[in-house]
Amino acid sequence: MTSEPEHVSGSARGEPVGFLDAIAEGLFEEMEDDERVVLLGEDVGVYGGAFKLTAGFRAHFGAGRVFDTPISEAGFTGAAAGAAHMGLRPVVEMQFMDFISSAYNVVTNYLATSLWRGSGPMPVVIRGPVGAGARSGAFHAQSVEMAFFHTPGLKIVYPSTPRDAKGLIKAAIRDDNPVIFEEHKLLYRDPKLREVLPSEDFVVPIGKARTVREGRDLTMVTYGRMVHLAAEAVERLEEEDGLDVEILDLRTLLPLDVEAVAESVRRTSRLLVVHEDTRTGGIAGEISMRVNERAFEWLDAPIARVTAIDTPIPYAPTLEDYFLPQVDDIVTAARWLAAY
Amino acid sequence: MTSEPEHVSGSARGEPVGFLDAIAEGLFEEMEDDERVVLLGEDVGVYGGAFKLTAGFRAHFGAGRVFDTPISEAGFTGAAAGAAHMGLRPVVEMQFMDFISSAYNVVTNYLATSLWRGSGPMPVVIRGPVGAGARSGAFHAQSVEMAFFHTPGLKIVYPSTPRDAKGLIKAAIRDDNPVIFEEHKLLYRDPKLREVLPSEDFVVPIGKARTVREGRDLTMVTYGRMVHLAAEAVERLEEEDGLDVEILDLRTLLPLDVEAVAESVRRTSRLLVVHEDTRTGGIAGEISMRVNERAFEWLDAPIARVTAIDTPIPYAPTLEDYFLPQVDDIVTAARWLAAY
Amino acid sequence: MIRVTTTMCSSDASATQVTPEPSRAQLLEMCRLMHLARATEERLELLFRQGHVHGGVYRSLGQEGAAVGTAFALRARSDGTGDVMTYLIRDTGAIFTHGGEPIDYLRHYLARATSLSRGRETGVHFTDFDRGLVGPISHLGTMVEVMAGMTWAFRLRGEDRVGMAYLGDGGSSTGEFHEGLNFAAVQECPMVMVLEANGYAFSTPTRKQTRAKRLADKAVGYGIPGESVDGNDVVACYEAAARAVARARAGHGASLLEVVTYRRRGHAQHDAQDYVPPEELEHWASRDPIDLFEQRLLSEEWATPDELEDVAAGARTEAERAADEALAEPLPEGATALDRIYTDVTLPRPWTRLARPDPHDV
Amino acid sequence: MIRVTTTMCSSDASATQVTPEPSRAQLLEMCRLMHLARATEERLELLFRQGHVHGGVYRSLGQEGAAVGTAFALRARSDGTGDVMTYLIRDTGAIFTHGGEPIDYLRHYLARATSLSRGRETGVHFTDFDRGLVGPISHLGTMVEVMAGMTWAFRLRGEDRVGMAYLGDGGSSTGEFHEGLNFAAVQECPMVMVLEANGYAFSTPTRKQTRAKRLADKAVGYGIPGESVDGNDVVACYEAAARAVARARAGHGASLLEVVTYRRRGHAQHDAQDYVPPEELEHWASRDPIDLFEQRLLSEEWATPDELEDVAAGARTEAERAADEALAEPLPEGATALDRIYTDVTLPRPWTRLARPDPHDV
Ligand SMILES: Cc1ncc(C[n+]2csc(CCOP(=O)(O)OP(=O)(O)O)c2C)c(N)n1
Ligand SMILES: Cc1ncc(C[n+]2csc(CCOP(=O)(O)OP(=O)(O)O)c2C)c(N)n1
Ligand SMILES: [Mg+2]
Ligand SMILES: [Mg+2]
Repeated sequence: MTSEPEHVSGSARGEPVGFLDAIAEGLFEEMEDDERVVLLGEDVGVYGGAFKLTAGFRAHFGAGRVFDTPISEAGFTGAAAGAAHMGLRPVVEMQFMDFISSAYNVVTNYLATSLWRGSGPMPVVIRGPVGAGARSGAFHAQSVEMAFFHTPGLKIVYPSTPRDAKGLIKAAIRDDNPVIFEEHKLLYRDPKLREVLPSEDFVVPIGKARTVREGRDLTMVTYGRMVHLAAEAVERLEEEDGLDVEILDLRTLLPLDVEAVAESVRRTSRLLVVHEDTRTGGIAGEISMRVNERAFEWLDAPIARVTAIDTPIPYAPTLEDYFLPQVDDIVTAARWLAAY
Repeated sequence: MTSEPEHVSGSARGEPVGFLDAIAEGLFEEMEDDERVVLLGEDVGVYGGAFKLTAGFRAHFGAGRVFDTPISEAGFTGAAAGAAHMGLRPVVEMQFMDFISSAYNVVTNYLATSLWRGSGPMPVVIRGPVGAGARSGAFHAQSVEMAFFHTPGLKIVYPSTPRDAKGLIKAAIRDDNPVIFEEHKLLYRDPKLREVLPSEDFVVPIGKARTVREGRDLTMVTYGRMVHLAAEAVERLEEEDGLDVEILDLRTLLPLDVEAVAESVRRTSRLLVVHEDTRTGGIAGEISMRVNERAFEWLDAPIARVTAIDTPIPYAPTLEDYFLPQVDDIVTAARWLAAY
Repeated sequence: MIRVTTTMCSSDASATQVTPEPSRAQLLEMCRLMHLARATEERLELLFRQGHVHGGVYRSLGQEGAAVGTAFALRARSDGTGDVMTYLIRDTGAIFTHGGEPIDYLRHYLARATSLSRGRETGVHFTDFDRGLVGPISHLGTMVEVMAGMTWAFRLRGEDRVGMAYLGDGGSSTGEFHEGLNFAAVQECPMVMVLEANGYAFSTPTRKQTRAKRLADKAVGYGIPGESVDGNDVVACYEAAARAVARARAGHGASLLEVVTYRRRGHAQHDAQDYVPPEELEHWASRDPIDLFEQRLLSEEWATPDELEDVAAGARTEAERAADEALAEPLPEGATALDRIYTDVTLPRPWTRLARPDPHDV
Repeated sequence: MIRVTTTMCSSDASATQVTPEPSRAQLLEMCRLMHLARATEERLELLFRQGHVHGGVYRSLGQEGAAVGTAFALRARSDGTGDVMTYLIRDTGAIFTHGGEPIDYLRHYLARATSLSRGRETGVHFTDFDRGLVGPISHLGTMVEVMAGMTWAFRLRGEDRVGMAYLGDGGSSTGEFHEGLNFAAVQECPMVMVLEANGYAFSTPTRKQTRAKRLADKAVGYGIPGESVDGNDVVACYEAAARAVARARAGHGASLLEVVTYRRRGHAQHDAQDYVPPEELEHWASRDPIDLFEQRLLSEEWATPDELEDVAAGARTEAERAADEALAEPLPEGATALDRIYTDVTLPRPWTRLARPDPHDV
């Protein structure tokens, strides 16, 4: 057992940490605290994962608790479920979350239903990189939330800051339900996100949205990388239009923190949902339905959304930029809503 | 080559046909007309499919065009895609649509993206029984639409009457895009649904909703088996409350016929969505969003929904009845909306 | 006693230990378990015909020897420390052998509130971790992965427990079988993969399922030992399984065991089996595993006709009693459908069923 | 010339015909194709370092013999009537052998509007049905199913066309490999499954991927012929592939061919390969397939040093020109992202990008 890897001790040293390191810290701490936590996936061991998030973990925790699997997303996710039955708390890495599609059956039909079927709790976390913008094409950049949002029994977490990422990965590992944990790869090493985190143990509760910024004129609900684009848009809206926009970061997508959204809408009367994921069947739909159910009377304008277009994710920079929601789109949508 | 099986010639004889026979007729006619149409799946050949829908097809069309596959949903769906590349037009049967989860990767990442990737059209139909109510539990009764609704490139069809089922399966087979075709097993042999169909060739266009009943007070949007429950509820609402309710049967879920819904809501100002599928992430969300975008000003009440509860599908009759939306639920919801 | 044994690719022959011969008591117990499986299924079939069972009913007629013999090689405990097993619809005998009881089996089919899934799940989809019984989902192949993971946990913690997973000829065509067994092989998990070659998957004969001559051939590609055994010979099944279990327990990893048997009924109750040549059915009826075993028990003078009569009668009585008891129990309350989706999140009642219906509240 | 040949389970030995020896012209063409693959990849790597390629770049250094030799056994046509092939990131040589051109390869990596996917897809994910080239998706294993279906269509229509699918040691652990190959085996599809045993899947060595000693062992479980060949011997690869292709074309179904080779670079550009023992790299560098082949061409006096020099130089020039040409071409217009999602449904522009933004309109 070697000493701990450099990148998991930033917070202990009081240094600001980035998004990837924050997740590594959370994972490392939970593995230190609870030997039932094990880590498996393609190349997570010797190599330390495609993004080096778990570099040094194998040397520290041993080959039993951190190990490289064959290329079998269903196989190792199902194995994680079996290990959970026997008392372990596996963390599964998808090298890219796009490959979870190969494990769709076991995730939705086995893991998600375990408690319901009487086969007990299912403390498995499935984590990995998601998201577009890195010119990685249709199969290394997907958002996977809507493939699973319709599956009762699952939780889906999608943080946007190092603090939330660390607090939520720790909460996810301690959770007795299967959790899908999405990490936007463009946030991993974004220097602007670095922040000093508490040096003591903390978790961020699953199921609670975060108010990024309070505002009176309009509610913007978003998550993941789009939180940062929304913040940029809101700055412009403030400067150029004098608008006071509230931003909510959902952080957890399932279960959805509806009350936080409804409460905000009851104050601002206008709602814009922004998501990186494609449009039709995106989470804006469920949010719209829930706000209708709970805050219809407060709405002074239609609920609007800014999303990716309804296509696979293209590779060429020109196409990918066209595909993705941009700050300009958010500004335009907010102006339209505010003027409604 | 034997003569045609009894159950595919009802319409030719001018007899009323049921839901299952209507689909069989459509499939049979397309196979007669176009020898590129082939049929594969578990037990579809010698046995004629778990529900006997394709009984006699193998004897008639030969073992080359109708054949039994190993238990490999991904394998034979991927093979269908390959056959489509080479000019065939495969129809894939899922013995129960629940098993399409095992083919989730190939459907969403391969079939759905083929045209977009430059690998050409993908004339594959994936059809099979869906739906709860037959006491068949969590894995033989699922609705699969929302697993695929978020995937650009796919079409999703879900008929509720023999006429639509026949016209739509024929349209699906002629379509150059991959189509998921859901058949509610409780409709298969429901004698109340039997109807006389045109004896000549006809199709029902994919992508168009059908007005089941016109009305002024409220729009009810639904599909599949729920169309019949909605109709029952609407009769009661008319008799007991004097309400005049419009019912729209979506028939195609993707692409969604938004304009039909919006147009109706602009007349009735009230919208209730009814679906058998579970609640969170159900299609009511996207409908709500679209109606917000297009007809917000016309809404006099919040959009409401009646759906299954957010759980897997339970086996015990008491539980399954609790799980499913019932006529009473629809009546209650409509009354609440009308009184709003 | 015919035994088809083709051990292939056994990379650690040393591990193939000599298995102790079963005792007379054990032989009689196997006989009882086979009768119990058959009698319970017959009772179930009756309940089905009387309209008490709502879902599908599956029979293992002719496969009781394979199920009981293989499971008999496991260590059954009721305190959660024994070997573990995951089974399918035709493993009634294995379930009972590993400690499951007819009453739980019948309650489950009958969707009783008292059943292990509280009426939620169909057929044999029930779990009893204390006894090491892990219920499947319907999707074939998934449980191979799950069992690989369960036994991987044993290996990690240095426990000397073993896991057995059952799957059919049809199920072995699934990708999840491949991924699960490969995981177990590479990770040297203490797992025994039993493949039940019973001639058909629903209506599909095995030659349309695989081109391999024997399912045991599938072991080669995973680099694990594979063996094929006469599945209608309960003792041969026991012995072969005991070898595989011993190998697993000794730390030599996973193996594959093919039991060659035959499904003498249709896939489920509604299947008239008209795709099956009658001679085939007759042939296999003449090789009934209970008959064969009883003949041997008698000819080897391990049991008297009276003893065997008692065993069979005892099994019938137990099945009878269990059926009566289960039948008298209630179905679950509808609203219990809402609980245990998450360990920590409560589902609301549907808004249309509230005393004062209001969608705001859900 | 080392040849590791372990034909197993060949159920139709009769089909193993004598393959004609390649002619001198064919040998020189193989040599040219190997050089062309290497030169084009080197040029690609340079473009990557210069910042022109946005996605990942993969090298097949050391595997050119396996790719070219196997593909050389196919019937290449450019009118859509030839054999078909689906390949992966390390099959540059196979692509070129089957009629693909460096310009199309580079355009694709460069995301040019002129590329076969019009800039939509990454790396080698391009399709050219006229040439029988079918581009993969990233998910490993899926293409095995697709190729099974393509070749199944040939069989159904009685065409004498053959399909070849490439996959790595890692890819053969996927369930889709299993389901696809099993389909091809049972349906006797005219398909050749080439498994590229190159030592690693990303950082994972093959022993952590499978416990089988040879990937060719995997054929047994599918009841098809399996052969293992020295992948750094282009002629041996050609001959083994030609046998499998002949078998397929003669109607004897699918086979599996393992080419034993080595990935001499990291998985992609960013991979420093620090998990690889340096001796291993040295050993395989000394077995470079181009070097080995050229030595043989010279020693057997099939070519002169000058001829070989010309071949190599010609390949470099072609790669050079293709790179210059592709580089000068434009990226696609952003709004073209909206087309060809469906054959018959048009996508609207995002409402926020309309001249008068309005969500009603979309
Ligand atoms: C992935 C999957 N596809 C389809 C089915 C439907 N199905 C249930 S049992 C069965 C046949 C199983 O055959 P086999 O594995 O040989 O088991 P046996 O019934 O013979 O015991 C099929 C096709 C399923 N359960 N899972
Ligand atoms: C289903 C799936 N899981 C994970 C990946 C990510 N991935 C891409 S290449 C690769 C390694 C492939 O190894 P191998 O099949 O041996 O091919 P090689 O790179 O050695 O040619 C992995 C894990 C993938 N493409 N598909
Ligand atoms: Mg079987
Ligand atoms: Mg490899």
